[in-house]
Formats: sequence, C-alpha cells, structure tokens
Amino acid sequence: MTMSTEKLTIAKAINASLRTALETDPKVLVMGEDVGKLGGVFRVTDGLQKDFGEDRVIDTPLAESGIVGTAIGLALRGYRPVVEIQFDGFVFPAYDQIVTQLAKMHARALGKIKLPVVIRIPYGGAIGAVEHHSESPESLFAHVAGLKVVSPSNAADAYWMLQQAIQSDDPVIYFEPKRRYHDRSEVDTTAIPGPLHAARTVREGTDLTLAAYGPMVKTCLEAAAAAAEEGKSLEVLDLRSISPIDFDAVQKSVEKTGRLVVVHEAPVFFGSGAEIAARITERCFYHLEAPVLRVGGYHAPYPPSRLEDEYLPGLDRVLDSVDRALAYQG
Amino acid sequence: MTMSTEKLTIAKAINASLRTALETDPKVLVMGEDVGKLGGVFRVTDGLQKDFGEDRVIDTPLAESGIVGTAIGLALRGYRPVVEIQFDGFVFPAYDQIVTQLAKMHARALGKIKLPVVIRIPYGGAIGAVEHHSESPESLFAHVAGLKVVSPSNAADAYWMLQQAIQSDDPVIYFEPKRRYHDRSEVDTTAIPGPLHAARTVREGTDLTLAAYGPMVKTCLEAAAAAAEEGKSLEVLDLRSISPIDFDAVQKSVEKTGRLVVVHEAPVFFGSGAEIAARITERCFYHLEAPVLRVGGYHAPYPPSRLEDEYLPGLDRVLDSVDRALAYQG
Amino acid sequence: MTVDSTAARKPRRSSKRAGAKKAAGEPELVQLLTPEGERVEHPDYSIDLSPEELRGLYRDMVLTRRFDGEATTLQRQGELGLWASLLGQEAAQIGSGRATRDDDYVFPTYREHGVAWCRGVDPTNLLGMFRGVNHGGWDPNENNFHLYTIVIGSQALHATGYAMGVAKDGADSAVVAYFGDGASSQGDVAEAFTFAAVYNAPVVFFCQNNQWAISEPTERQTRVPLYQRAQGYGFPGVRVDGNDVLAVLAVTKAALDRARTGQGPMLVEAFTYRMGAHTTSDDPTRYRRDEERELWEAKDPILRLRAYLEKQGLADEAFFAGLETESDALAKRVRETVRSMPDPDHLAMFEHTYADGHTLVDEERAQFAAYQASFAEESK
Amino acid sequence: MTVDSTAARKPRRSSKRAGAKKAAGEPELVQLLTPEGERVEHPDYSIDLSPEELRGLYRDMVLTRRFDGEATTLQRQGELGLWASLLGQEAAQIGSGRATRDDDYVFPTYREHGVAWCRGVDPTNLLGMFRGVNHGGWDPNENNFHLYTIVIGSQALHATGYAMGVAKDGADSAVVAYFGDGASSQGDVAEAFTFAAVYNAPVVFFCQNNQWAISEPTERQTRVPLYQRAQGYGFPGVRVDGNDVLAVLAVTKAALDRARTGQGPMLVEAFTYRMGAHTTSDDPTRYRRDEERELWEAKDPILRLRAYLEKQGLADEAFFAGLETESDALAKRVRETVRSMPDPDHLAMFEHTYADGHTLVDEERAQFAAYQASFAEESK
Ligand SMILES: Cc1ncc(C[n+]2csc(CCOP(=O)(O)OP(=O)(O)O)c2C)c(N)n1
Ligand SMILES: Cc1ncc(C[n+]2csc(CCOP(=O)(O)OP(=O)(O)O)c2C)c(N)n1
Ligand SMILES: [Mg+2]
Ligand SMILES: [Mg+2]
Repeated sequence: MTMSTEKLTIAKAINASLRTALETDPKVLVMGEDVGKLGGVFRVTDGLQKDFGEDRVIDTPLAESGIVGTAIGLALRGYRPVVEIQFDGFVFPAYDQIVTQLAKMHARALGKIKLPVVIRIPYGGAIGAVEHHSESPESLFAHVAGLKVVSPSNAADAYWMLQQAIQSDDPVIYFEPKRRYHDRSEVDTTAIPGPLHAARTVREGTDLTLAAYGPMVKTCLEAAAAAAEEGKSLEVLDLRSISPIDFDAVQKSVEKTGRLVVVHEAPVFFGSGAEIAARITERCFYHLEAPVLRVGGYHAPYPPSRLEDEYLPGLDRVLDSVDRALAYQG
Repeated sequence: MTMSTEKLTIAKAINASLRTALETDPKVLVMGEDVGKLGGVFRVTDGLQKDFGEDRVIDTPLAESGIVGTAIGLALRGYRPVVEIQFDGFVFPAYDQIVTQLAKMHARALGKIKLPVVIRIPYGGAIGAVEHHSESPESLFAHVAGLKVVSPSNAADAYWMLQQAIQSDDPVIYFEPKRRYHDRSEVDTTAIPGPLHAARTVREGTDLTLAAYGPMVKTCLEAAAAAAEEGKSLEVLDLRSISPIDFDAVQKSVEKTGRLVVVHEAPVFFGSGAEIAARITERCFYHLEAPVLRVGGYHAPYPPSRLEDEYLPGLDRVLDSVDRALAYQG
Repeated sequence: MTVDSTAARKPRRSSKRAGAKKAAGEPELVQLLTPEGERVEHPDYSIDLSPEELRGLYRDMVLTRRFDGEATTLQRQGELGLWASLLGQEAAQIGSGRATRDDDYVFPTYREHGVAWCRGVDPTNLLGMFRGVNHGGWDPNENNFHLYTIVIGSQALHATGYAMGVAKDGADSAVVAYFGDGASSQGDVAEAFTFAAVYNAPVVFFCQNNQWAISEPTERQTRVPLYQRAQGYGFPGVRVDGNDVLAVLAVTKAALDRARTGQGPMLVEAFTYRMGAHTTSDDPTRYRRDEERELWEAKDPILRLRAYLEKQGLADEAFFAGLETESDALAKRVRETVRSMPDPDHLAMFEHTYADGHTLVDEERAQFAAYQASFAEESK
Repeated sequence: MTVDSTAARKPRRSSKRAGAKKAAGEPELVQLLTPEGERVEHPDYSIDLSPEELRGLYRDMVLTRRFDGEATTLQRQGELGLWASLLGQEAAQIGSGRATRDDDYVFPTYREHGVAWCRGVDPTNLLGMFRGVNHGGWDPNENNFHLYTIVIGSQALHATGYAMGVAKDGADSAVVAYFGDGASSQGDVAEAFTFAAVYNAPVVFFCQNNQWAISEPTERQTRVPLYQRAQGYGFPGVRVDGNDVLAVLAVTKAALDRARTGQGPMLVEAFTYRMGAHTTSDDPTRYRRDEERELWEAKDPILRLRAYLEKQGLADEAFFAGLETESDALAKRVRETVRSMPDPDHLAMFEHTYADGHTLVDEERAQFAAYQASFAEESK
C-alpha cells in the first residue's frame, strides 16, 4: 500500500487487510484449506503465502475442527490466527470447537487467557453454486455468548473491520458477503475507523427504516432508491455487527421513521430479524406504527441454484414488505 | 405395562415409551454412550438392553458425530434409531451431521428417502452440574429447516411425544427437561394423544399469557399461581414444540389477554422468545397492549452452578416481567 | 467374471513378489496390468476374466470418460453451473464399481460418476445438482447408490451405519464408502473407522488417492501412505494401482468378500491421479506442474487396457469403432437431456423439507404463492 | 534424575526382552518395576534415579491420592457438587507429570489432579469447578497447565496447535495432551494426530487407558491396543505399564525428548485402571465386577513403589511417618480452603464473557443489577 486511498473490490480489500496484519504483527497467522499456493478458492489470500512464507500462511489438512482447534492452541501460545472456512456450509465440523471451546475459554479462565482468533467465512447465496455453498448461518453464532459476529458490506469496511477483528482480543466470526466480493469501492487504509460494532446510516429517510448487513445492504439501498421514485423515503441502516447488534442506532432510526423492516438472507425463523424485531418492539413500543417486518430466507434447505432468486430476498420482496409496513395505520 | 394409567416420573415415562417402541417395532434401535448396561447416566434407558439385547440397545463408541452419522446410515437401511446425547453440551460434535446431513437428506433426495431418527437430549440447568451439563441449545436446532424440535414438560407428554417422535418420518430433536426427570404425574399409555406439535393451555387466564416449554412450564404455573394471589389472571401455554411453533394457539391466547411473556432457560439473545415475539407482534399488532417480553438466560456462558439460580429464570424474574408487561397501558 | 481373493483374507507380508510394484521407500502397490499393458501376477490377488468381461470394463471406462468430458463441455457452455471431472480415475471407479453386487450399497462423494455408471444410475441423473435444478434427487434405493455427498467425509459414517444395519439383518451384502485423500483428515472418517471396527461392520472404505485435495498435495494430509491408516484401527489396508482396472477389481472384490463373510471392514487405497482440475471452477496451473500430469498420462487407465486388449487380440477394430459410435450417442443423449432439463417450479423449494409436514413451511409456501400471484395480478 | 532414552528414538521390534511383559496375544508393555516391587530392565527405556528422587515420586503419589480422597469426602459432605477421582492412576499421572520440564505445556482432561500437582498447581485450585464457583479459573500460563477440559478430546487439538506454535517459535519445549481410552474415538483426537504428524509438532499424546469410559470397556472403542493407533498416522506409539511410575517416567521423558529434538509426535498409552467410580455420580457396580478391581489392586502403583523402597532400604519409617503427617496437613488445608471458598458475586456471571466488552452484556448486567436492587428496595 503506497497510496492511502484506492478503489478496491471487497476481495482485494480483505487481501490487503490480511497483508497489513501480517506485515505489522508477526504473531498474525493465516490458516485454512487452500489458502496458500492457491490463494483460496476465491483468491482472497492470493500472494500471501508467497510473501510471508508457509510458516505464516498455512495450508491445513482438510479438517475444520482441526483448523479451529489448532488455532485455539496457537492463540494460547500467543499467536493471532486468522482462520478461513472455505464456505459457509463447511463450518459445522468446527462448530463444537467454536461453541464449546473458542467461545467459552476466556470465561473458563476467568479472563486470564485471551482468544484472539478470527474466523473468516464467505457466506450467502446468489453465486449459482451447489449445496452447502450459499448459506447464511450467522444466527447460529450470534446466539452463542463469547463470540462476536460481524459482516461488512463494502470494501472499506471489509478492510477495516477485519483489521479491528484481528486486533480484538475476542474471537470474531467475520462473515464475508461472497456475492459482493467483486464490488468495488473506495478504501482509505489510513483513515481512523469507527467502532467495529456500530451500525451506520447509509441512506437517510423518514418513512421507514430498512436494516440489513453484509450482502443485503446493497439490495436495501436499491430498494430505497426504487421506493424514492414512488415518493417513499426509506432510511437504510448497515448494521455491520450481528453480535452485538447496535440496537441504539436502530432505535434512534425507528423513533424517527416509526417503521422497520429487517432484511437478511438467512432463514427468517429464528433469524436475526427475530431478535431485532423483539428488542426494537420492546424499546420502541409507542413509536412503532407497524409491526417490525422481516424479509429473509424460508424455512427450507437453501434451494438448488435455479431457485435461489426466488428464495433470496430481492428488491421486490423488500419493497413488498415496505408496502405492507406502510399500509399499517399506526 | 399392564395398567393403562400409572403415575410415572418423566424419566420412567421416557423409559416406558422406549420400551413400547422397542416392543412394537423391531426396527426401533436405542443407541448412545452408556445407554446399555448402565442404563444411561440418568437411568432413562434402564433395563432396556437386558430385555432387548445388545443388538437393539447399543452402547456406542464415545463419538457423537459417529453416533448420529451411523444412525443416519441405519435409518437409510430401514431402522428407526433413537439416539441419546448424554448431555446438552455434548451435542456439538454431532452438529455437522445433524445440520448438513440429517436435516437435509430428505430434501436432497426430493423426498425419496426418509430419515426417522430421534435425538434425545437431556437439557437445561438447575441440577448443580459442571460446565456443559446445563445448556439449552434448542434455538440452534429450530433455526435449521428439516429438523423438528420438541420438549415435553410432564410425564404423559414425555411418553406420548416420544412415541410420536419415533413414529414420525422426520428427524426429531427431543429435548428432555432433565431437572424435571423425577417429577411424577399420571400417564395413560392407552389414551389417544393430540398432535405432536400443538401447544396446550395448561392454565386459563385473562390478563396475560405466559408461554413456555419443557422445564419452564412448571415455573410458569407456579408464577401464575403466585400472581393469582395478587389478583392477576395469567394464562399458561405449554408450547411443547419449538419447531414448528404453534403460533395459532399463542395468537388465540394473546388475542384474549393482550399481553405475552415468553419464558425459556436458553439465552434470550436469538432465543425462541425472539421468534415468538416477532411473529406474534406481527399477527397481533392491534391486540397487544404491551410489547412481548422475554425471560431467559443471559448472554454469557452458562455459569458455574453456584450462580445458576441467578442465571435461570425463576418465579421472581417471571413475575417481574409480568409486572412490567401489565404496567403498559395498551 | 472370476476373482480369486481367498488369499487376500490373510494379508501376507512377503515383500518380493511379482506384481508388487515397489520403488525404494515406496509402499507396495497391487498391480495386475502394467502401464504398458502387460499382465503381471500378484500372489494375493488374482483375476481371470473372459474377453467379453475385459471388453466390458474397457467400454465402461470409455463411456464414463466420454460422459465426463461431455459434462465438462456442458459446463463451459453454461448448461451446468459446475462439474467435478473424474478424468484419470476411471479404473479406480469402474474396477471398484464392477466389484460390487446388486445388493451391495454404495456411498459416493461428488465425483463417483464411473461408480454410478456401474450401479446402473442413468448418468443424466447425476447432472441435476450440477445444473442447479436439484441437490441430487435420485432414489438411492433404486440402484443402492446413495446421493452425492459434498460435505467431505460425512458419508463414511452413513456407510458404516448402513453396514451395521446389513449385519443386523443377517444379510451378506457389503457396503462401499468412497472418499478422497483429503477426506482422510476429517474426524468423521476416523470415527467411521472406529465404529466399523468395533461393530465389525461389512464396509469397505475405498479411498481414491488422486494426489490432490483441490490445491493441497497428499502430504498436507498424511506423512505415511494412507492405506496404513487402517492398521491402527484393527483392520487391514491395501494400496492398489488405481489406474489398473484389473487390480482394482480384484482387490475390491476381495475386500467385499471379506466384508460379506463376516470378516469386517477393510481400507482400499486406490493410488490414482486427478488428470483435470478439481472442478470446473479450479485452475490447477496455480499449484501443480505440467510434468506431473504428463507422468500420469503415461499411466492412463484406458490406454493401458486398450494396449492389453490389442496385444492379446481380445478386441477388434469393429469393437473400438462400435464403442466410438456408442460414445457419441451417449454424449448426444446427455447433451439433449441436460438442455431440456426444465427449471423446477418455484414452489418446489418448499417441498420435501419434511416428510410429515410442518406448519411454518405451509404458511411460508402459501405466503410465497400469494406473493407471486400478486405479480400475475399486476401484469394482467 | 537421569532418564536414558536415546534408544527409544528408534523403536526396535525385538520381541524377547527383559521387562517387556507380554502374555500370549497381549501387546508389549514397558515395565521397569513389577507389581511386586522388583526392578526390571527394558532395552529401550532405562532409568536411574537417586533415592531422593524415588522418595519424591512416592511422596507425589501419596499426596495426590490423599488429596483425591479428601475431595471425594468433601463431595460426599456436600462441599463439592462432583468429583472425578484419579484413584489408581497416580503412577500414570505422576510419572508423566514429573517427566515434563517447566517450559513444557500440559493440556489435561478433568482427571489430571496428579499432573496438576507435578506442574505446581495448588490442588485447591482444582476444586472450584467441582464446587461450582467457577469453570476452572486458574491462569494456565502460571504453571503451563491448561484448564480442565470436559468436552472429550477437544484439548488434543489445542495441545497440537500450541505445539505448532512452539515449533514456530523455535523453542525446544514440548507439549503433552492427556486423554482417555474413550476419547480415542473422538474425531478431534484423530484430527490432532493428523495435524501433529503433518506439521511434525512437538506434542506427546498421553492416553490413560484406565479400561473404562464411564460404563463402557475399552473394547467399545477399539479392537486393537490403542497405542497402535499412532502408526497409521506416521508416528510411533508405545504401551507402558501405567501403574509403574518408573516406566511411565522413562517412557514419557523419551517421548518428550523426541518431541523437543524435532522428531515429532508420539503416542504413549499408559495401561492403568480407574479404581473408583467414573465420578461421584457414577455407580460402577452396575457395569463391572469386583474381581476386576481386586485384580488391579494387586498392581497398585503406590504399594509397588513402597515395596521397592522398603526392600532396597531407600526410605525409613521416619520418611513414611513424615509423609503421613504431611498428607494430613494437606487434607486439612484442602478441607478448610474448600469450606471457606465463597460463592461468587452474582454479577460475576456477566464477567469475562468477552475480553473487550459487548454492549448486550453491559445492558443485561445493568438490568440484572437493577432487578436485584429492586429486592433490596422492597426488603428495606
Ligand atoms: C467439510 C468440507 N470442507 C471443505 C469442503 C470444500 N472442498 C470440496 S472438495 C475439497 C477437496 C477434497 O479432496 P479429496 O478428499 O482428496 O477429494 P477429491 O476432490 O480429490 O476427489 C474441498 C476442500 C467440503 N466440500 N467439505
Ligand atoms: C463430547 C463429550 N461426550 C460425552 C461426554 C460425557 N462423558 C464424560 S467422561 C466420559 C467418559 C470418558 O472416558 P475416557 O476418555 O476413557 O476418560 P476417563 O473418564 O476414563 O478418564 C463421558 C462419555 C463428554 N464429557 N464429552
Ligand atoms: Mg483428492
Ligand atoms: Mg477411561
């Protein structure tokens, strides 16, 4: 990085962020399946092993529990492993290590040890892939105390949120919106970033709040633009963090707009929209003019790719919920 | 069983139900760690191996993924395995097999194969145990399409819901309220049971609805009794099923009472209370006189046992939320 | 087809024997047909096939390769979203697939197109998931061929459980669990070994060591030959030349016979090579060198059997020409079937989530149908 | 303390040797001290300890057993919620624990009280989790002794990762991963073997085969001796008499030396016996017979070393009497410390969920504090 500001894709921003971390902290390691010579199946780790060596950018055996379990051991030795899980659907063999060990070990030691492990997971659909390659399992991590869960929606956040995740002394599950990997935007690698877990208003509006994170932020911005043409003023919040959730920001927006629609790719049932709806309804009971509505995946396995356009929340489904919310007479 | 009606503990009712299943269907198998000679660490499978042999009541190697994975294979061969996971906190090594295989295989085959596997999990706290022995992970299963999730609160349900779970052609996660194992009540083993996934009103009331399942039903009944002394009329719903949830029953109750408090031991954040609050708020927006409140565990690892009384929802915390809900002026 | 495998039941340790290819430091490799197409003998595994059977194996491999190539082409043309080619692994798959009996049961990965062929699965059935119209969707019980499994290693446990069921039933069928060299690292495969050993389940673990797990060479998974893994679990392992269809057939048959006669599990490591990319999404030039591929081209499983057939005069020009025609016809049928595969109905995504129904699915299906109908309304 | 382990680096296969106890069909068992207290030699493992060192090992075992017994009593008295006794496994734990150096790192299960003792962990620290006041809570880095791990097998991967880190640092420390016979079936342990082998990590896998995993005998986990598991992963395994503290010390020391000199992982199976119940919640009479216990009582690790010390005149009455006094003092201190262990503050349940804070935890903590304060209000 010689320039401080560059137009980068999300994938390249993550690559740059890993590079910065490897350069500045000798304790940072990158590990996972195919992250070395191949540079990862999405090329997100491209060139890192060449520049930092096999000792720091580590191709691991094909065993996710082993990857996370050894990352925990490395963290105990003082390293800061950044682990890649190749696809969302392949994190489950590691789930036990994440939930029973990584999440709980700091508390188990009454704070005497720290577990600075980042788990990068490309997630979400719309890439035309086969089974297990398009899921959004963030709820399954957010429910678990001890983990932090974040998801950037743009290149600058991708860069900085990863920096912050790596610097955090807590385990962070970092969900990468894989369908947006090639979306490009300005990244200032010298800017001082805001807090990792704060939401950001990405479009101001007065009639209704759309809250989303990761891949759905763009969809919501498009929906807001389309709604504007019909004279509806939608505010769009990029939540950025799923554990914790910046409820203060959502509350503030809802106190203004009186209506909230939460959008995510993950199934609605027990999804993050449920938590946001429950809490915001409690916080804003007298402000809400409509129930909090949720747009997300269905209670069905992620479908074969020829059906994913129907399964995933798109512009039209978001607008449909917006209309339904606006139809309420508060 | 010679008598049709008996007073049984929940543990004994489950034992009787397994016995009935083993007797009536030669394809039923019971498998898990220590379920054979020992009869399980809670003695729930006591005597079954003696009577049905090692071929049908199977002590397995100490490997939960192996237990569920081989149960899937046995189901494909035409068996109906009833798997025991020794404690809630030990289900995670099997999580991958449950989520990526057991839940999805029926859909993967476009319905051409069935997966009649029951996974019994003693869950919840208040037994003074060490780490991993007191958790309530039901959210982590309910979010996953393809699984059904139920939890009985009394001996009759324990008996019948297990019968129905075993007869179901779908995978069922059957959560056993371990702190209530020794609670005794009437079981009629000849009665025709209601639907597996229907909620039941266990106490009628008019001022507020308490919704719970498993171990918290008793707590809610106690809370309702205490509230009655203060002149408050609480309706108590035993949800019985967590996937699906009988929203119709909750809606009906809330349309009457106008107020809802959901109680579970699991952490509130992304817990089943969130889903119920979100959906019921949407369904009953004009009926609710207060936001749906939730009482449950905190966003922290299940604490050491000397703190569990504070961590778990008890009578007082339920009543506190009831008061808060009643304080709203609709 | 006669495969004499009695000797195999008691694995011997004689190190000097014909057919046991063993470079210095390299483990034994059961071989019955050299890369040059010469028949060699092996003391533990022998095979005696009729000319027709030999031609049959050749035909299987040729048709499988043609089908596979056609699928790769269809992916390039945008008809499939992805394809996982078996190019180079035809002998490992046809040899092992042909070793199975109808009543045996097979648990494949996502690359077992040749095994599927042997089991009688119509190859076009395999394409649905790669096209994105389903996740597999065939009936596993029709040909005792389970659905393709993508989560690495999972199916090893399903196979073991199925085999435990076979044993419970007192049947003399056997089960085959396919997996790759990469999969050998997964805990599930190890647990399958444990369960299979403890319950003496009639399952053959068939590991196609194609040298690569995407970009990672086998040394990233193990520092000793994979077939040796079995020993520590209490059952035998053997490495077979995975590009020698005769040896694979003989060794797998022996392992299956062992299993069906109550002698428990066995691990077969078929030493082979993935000639193409991991999948059509992969670019192997990033991690391996052309020379390696060239080395393995010289061991091509199809050329080697063809050389033998020709040298021995077991097949004539007419046979090869006829097979060419048959291949073309297969490719044409595959092409046409794929192209005419309809997209599933939108409501299909709600089907088969449950066998017994689920109220939430019903509710969401109805909402979705109403939502879609609203567009139809609008566009009226 | 001199342990000569050079020979161990190249495991030999000579089957006839002194000290190698081997009944027909039974695998070799490294032994240096017979159950009767006779010193025997072993060609691969030798040991030469001073009288003081020998008395030290004896003292460690006696104090550990006394501490353990006191904990069992405290559980019966309701001071602890649970206790997992190590009764019978003192030699396996003291032998291996004393083989470690200060800079080595140990990953225990929930039963390694003797190892904790050797590492310098105050025994009362171990009791917090069994009393229910914390989940462990000691600082692992203080004595390079990790927290007790309850989820079976998990710690094998932590140990392997830690060892990978040691290797990266170029340090010559080694790591020990403790686990049981039951744990050997867990996928995590297998994956730890794979990672350790592939990265040549300086980790010793120390399996205490105490014959039982709660109610399941070792045959439910394996049909061959567990130490053989290692071979298939490409590193050596050895079975040692786990009730012979000298043999355990020698073998573990050799394995650690191997690890620290870059020769990679090794599996040590300590063949021992859990004399008591699995935990205080368990009732072993339901699944095993008294005779088995009696058989193992004859192999008691403490009696055997005492017999040797006495026969050789290496310890006098004063030593044994002094140790008795020391034991009593330890028991008293443990008793008093436990009884005075305060219950944690209620707000403690919110602490240490995160190192860097989490707004939801802050919110819930505040709500809880307000809720509790409301009672204080009421009761005013
Ligand atoms: C649990 C899991 N992790 C990662 C992947 C991604 N992935 C698909 S194939 C593959 C390599 C498999 O290698 P191998 O087992 O040797 O089989 P091969 O593809 O060579 O036939 C990987 C890592 C997966 N499918 N499942
Ligand atoms: C993943 C997991 N499954 C089940 C248990 C319950 N459990 C606790 S100890 C134990 C047996 C362990 O046996 P072994 O590994 O031989 O160790 P030992 O107790 O004999 O020392 C079981 C099944 C657990 N703690 N973790
Ligand atoms: Mg491979
Ligand atoms: Mg044991």
